[in-house]
Amino acid sequence: MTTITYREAVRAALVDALQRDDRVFLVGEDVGRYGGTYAVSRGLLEQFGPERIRDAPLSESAFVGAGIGAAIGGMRPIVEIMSVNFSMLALDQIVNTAATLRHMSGGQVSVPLVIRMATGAGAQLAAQHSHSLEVWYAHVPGLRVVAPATLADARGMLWSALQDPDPVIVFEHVALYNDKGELPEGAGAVDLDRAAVRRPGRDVTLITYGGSLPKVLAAAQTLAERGVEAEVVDLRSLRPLDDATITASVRRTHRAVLVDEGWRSCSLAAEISARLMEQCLYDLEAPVARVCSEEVPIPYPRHLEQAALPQPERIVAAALATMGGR
Amino acid sequence: MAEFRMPSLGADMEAGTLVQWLVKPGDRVQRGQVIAVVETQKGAIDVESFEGGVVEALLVEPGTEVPVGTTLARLHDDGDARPVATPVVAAPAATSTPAPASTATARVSPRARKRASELGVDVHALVGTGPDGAITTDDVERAAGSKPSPADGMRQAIAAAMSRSKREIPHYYLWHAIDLEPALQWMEAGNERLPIAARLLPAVLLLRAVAVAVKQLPEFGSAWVDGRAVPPAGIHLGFAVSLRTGGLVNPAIHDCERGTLADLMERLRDVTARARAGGLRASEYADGVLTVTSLGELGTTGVLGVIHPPQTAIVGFGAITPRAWVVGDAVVPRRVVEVSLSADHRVTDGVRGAAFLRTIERALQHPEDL
Amino acid sequence: MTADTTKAAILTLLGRITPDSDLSQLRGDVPLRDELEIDSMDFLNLLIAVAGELHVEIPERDYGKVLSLDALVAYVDARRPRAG
Amino acid sequence: MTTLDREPALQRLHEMVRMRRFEEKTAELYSDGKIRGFLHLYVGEEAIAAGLMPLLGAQDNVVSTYREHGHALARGVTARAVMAEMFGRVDGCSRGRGGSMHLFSTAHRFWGGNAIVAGGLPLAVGLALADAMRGRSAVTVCFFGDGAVAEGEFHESLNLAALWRLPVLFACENNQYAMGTALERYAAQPDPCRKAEALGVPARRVDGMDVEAVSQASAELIAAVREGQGPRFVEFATYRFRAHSMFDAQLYRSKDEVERWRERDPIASFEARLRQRGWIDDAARAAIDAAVASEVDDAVAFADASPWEPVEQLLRDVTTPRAAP
Repeated sequence: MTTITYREAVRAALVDALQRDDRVFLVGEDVGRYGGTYAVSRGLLEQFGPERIRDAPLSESAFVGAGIGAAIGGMRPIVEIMSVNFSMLALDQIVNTAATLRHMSGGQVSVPLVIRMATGAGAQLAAQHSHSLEVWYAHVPGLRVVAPATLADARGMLWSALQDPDPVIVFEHVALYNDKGELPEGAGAVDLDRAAVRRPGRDVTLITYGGSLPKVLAAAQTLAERGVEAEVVDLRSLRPLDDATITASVRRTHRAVLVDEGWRSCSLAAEISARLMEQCLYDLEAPVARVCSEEVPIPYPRHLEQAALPQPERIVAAALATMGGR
Repeated sequence: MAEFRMPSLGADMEAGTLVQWLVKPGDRVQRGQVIAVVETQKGAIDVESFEGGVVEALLVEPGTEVPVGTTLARLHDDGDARPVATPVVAAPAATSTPAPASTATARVSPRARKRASELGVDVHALVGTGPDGAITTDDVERAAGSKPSPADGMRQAIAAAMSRSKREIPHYYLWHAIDLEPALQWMEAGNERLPIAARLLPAVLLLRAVAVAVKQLPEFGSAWVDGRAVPPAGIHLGFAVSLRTGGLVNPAIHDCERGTLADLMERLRDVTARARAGGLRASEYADGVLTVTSLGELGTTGVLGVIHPPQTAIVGFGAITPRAWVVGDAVVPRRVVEVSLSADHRVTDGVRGAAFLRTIERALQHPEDL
Repeated sequence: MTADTTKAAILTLLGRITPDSDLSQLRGDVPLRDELEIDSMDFLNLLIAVAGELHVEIPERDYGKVLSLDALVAYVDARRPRAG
Repeated sequence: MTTLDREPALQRLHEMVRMRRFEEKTAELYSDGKIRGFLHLYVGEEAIAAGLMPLLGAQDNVVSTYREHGHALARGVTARAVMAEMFGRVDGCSRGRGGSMHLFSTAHRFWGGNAIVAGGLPLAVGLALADAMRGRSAVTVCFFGDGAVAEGEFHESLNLAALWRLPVLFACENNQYAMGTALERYAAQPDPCRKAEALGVPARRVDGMDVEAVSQASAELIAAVREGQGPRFVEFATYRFRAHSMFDAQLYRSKDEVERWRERDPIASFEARLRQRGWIDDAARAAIDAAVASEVDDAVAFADASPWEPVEQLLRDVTTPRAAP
């Protein structure tokens, strides 16, 4: 076992991919000389050279589009968009080209491209730098979207994403980069399809993803002390959603609380709630509860930002509410 | 013969208004020549003929609006215009959403509503314990429990408790035959003097005897919680009541060592009647410290019980039957009962168990003191 | 008051004790306890009801003479106070 | 200006007549309702595709726009495949799913039209990047209209190509209008070449109505790009004789302006030049028309007979099927 941070796990994944496949190269703003905004790619320029670690001009549409072009040209590019907040400038290339090319061309061409983006709030960066827009991409057929929340996933998802012949978007929550933990020596590629039960329980299912997982596990601990056994499900894949694991859990506990840092309206939580209604209606003892960000541009001051974001206390309250009088 | 039709001039254009004819019948028309002007939302558009020929007839007057495809004029010679069928694109089948089941006014969880229909329970008669007073499956199953038909929920509950008991509790077993003749004769003599409604049953004597034994050896009333024995708060004995519809409940009768035998008899009758009518409160199930089970006249000679967690002992009474019994140096007929003890070896040992049964026996030898 | 009315009365009382059993099939010559799976508490409650409504109090020593339905009916019918 | 030899010249004429008739047929079919959606015709601009496309090799890449029929035909996609695509039939070059604005043919490295103005420029940069990183001597030609010059992606793409010295030929078909807005009404700086130079990409203007001028300039530019001298920008001054698309009342331009440009019709002017050289007479010209007419009619018959894609296959190709895990 090695003690490692989430950031170092992502870097290890990058080094591993660059060493194993010479078609792989990294392009993005400040990924080279600067070492990456979140220091993920520090040292890679020295190790792999400017051909494969490419600093890009501030032209999200162009370098994401170039990534798409290089992918259909036979490369395996990893495009780093500094954060989801800037991805809106490249949305047209991602949605109208990357996601669409295969179907629209009658199946002639695939786009084996990986796009990594930081996401989420919590660092007082205010509204324009604190978005959580995973659901925008999870809405689009032709894209695969994953959210590594654990060290093992941070280390293991990149290689699997690179093997995928279709575009994969990897969301790395900013609050996770400093997480530290143990990773087995041989830790390698992990599957991208399955959700994971991070904590078994019988009374209520708490479903979440990415940066919210630590808060949900904390809430589950508090609930346990009050005699409520909560099961925690980490989605891992936001598109496609692993309905099987989600519904199996809710069929056991008959109660569900969905925790999503996105805004409530048209959120991922809304989609999962609809699927639970469609597939588990007759197993439900209480309405599916949602704990999402308040519908407000994320404010700068810390106390307001924390008030806007999902917190363990709100998760515990929502879970208890589904238990009713018990 | 060629037809000049109102052209489709845009993805969302359904009709157009003929504004002006640029030709008249008899005129020769070249392919690609503009022969009419059509008004659309976007303004007037020159429309060319894709066929050459001589204008035979103008069928639509300027100023009239016609749907796309309407024949506006006919041309002749210069080859036939091939009528081309426009493809009909199948309209996507409207997905019908199932009509929502009529929802009664009662706030009932979907799972509870389904369970209620399976068990034939009328949800309106129930008080909900779910969120905002909604009726839950537990509520339905508890109510169903009182129904004559055996409730699945109860069976599962019994199964869970019994298997956990066998899994976790190291049972040891002792049994002992007790001569009840003196006690029964004392009781029957008493009953003679009492109105029938106040008559005692042997069960009352047995129950009080067990209470006496628990008072003297309280460890047999202890509960096993979080790895250690917790002494009993009171001598509340669980009394196994079999339900005619199958299944078993063992409500607790409080403070069995207190009050007269007549009081105890009344409490016993009340608990048995309410158990069978499904009217027992949840709390009445919860706080028995030791369970007494008796199969009555229809039972077998003896019964070895399974301890009900978190209790740590159970006493079983077989059927009271006449036996040959040695008294002094004579063998005489006596009404005898086999009493058994199953107990948790983590808390008590066989020696103490034997003392417990002997205490019950001694108590029954002096019914007047019960 | 004939034996039939006594029997009918006793059957109604029995119906209250074992509401869910089908008394029309009841064989008269077999001990009630076996036929209806009633325990000593039910049997005592039956006798209390008989005493209350048919005014015949059966002492414990006579329990043996009223084990079956026919025996019970005959015993009670013989001792019921006759009107007038 | 060097001229073409007789054989290639006649081929270019045939190619331009082929595009012209094909486009006019699609206009007719659109009025009949056989072709739906949007339709942007190449009538008037044929000289660019006819002059440039034959200079490309099989390993070169072509990225186009929604005014792409001429490009696709000149690049080698069959008239049948293009027509069937516009009929929305399964034998179309994109299985009928793309339609007029989304013709694809990986066999010809024709990476599609694009309905997003300038949407193809970053894609072209990427294709060139892959070729450069793999050391392949391929050239990527990226076609776009003058309207695209106003998009952010134009500036980002040219800068990126110049920064990384990538083998891209940015071919701007300047037909004077961005849909209904004349160049001088949307561009403070109306000369796209000056913008390209400012972004580090050498640029030149060429008469887009003269197939020989297009041919010569393209040969020089493609050679420079292929030798690794970095990207080039070429503005082909041209004009579309028909409306922007089928639903355009052309309120933005006068009829006599159209007539002035028609006098420089790329087909008529080139044909006259060949007649002076004695390379073509009425019979040869009629032969071209006949050959083209039969090719176009055959394409329509083929398209009309081609089946619709079954609805059951709606979800096919959204993602790439993988070997079972």
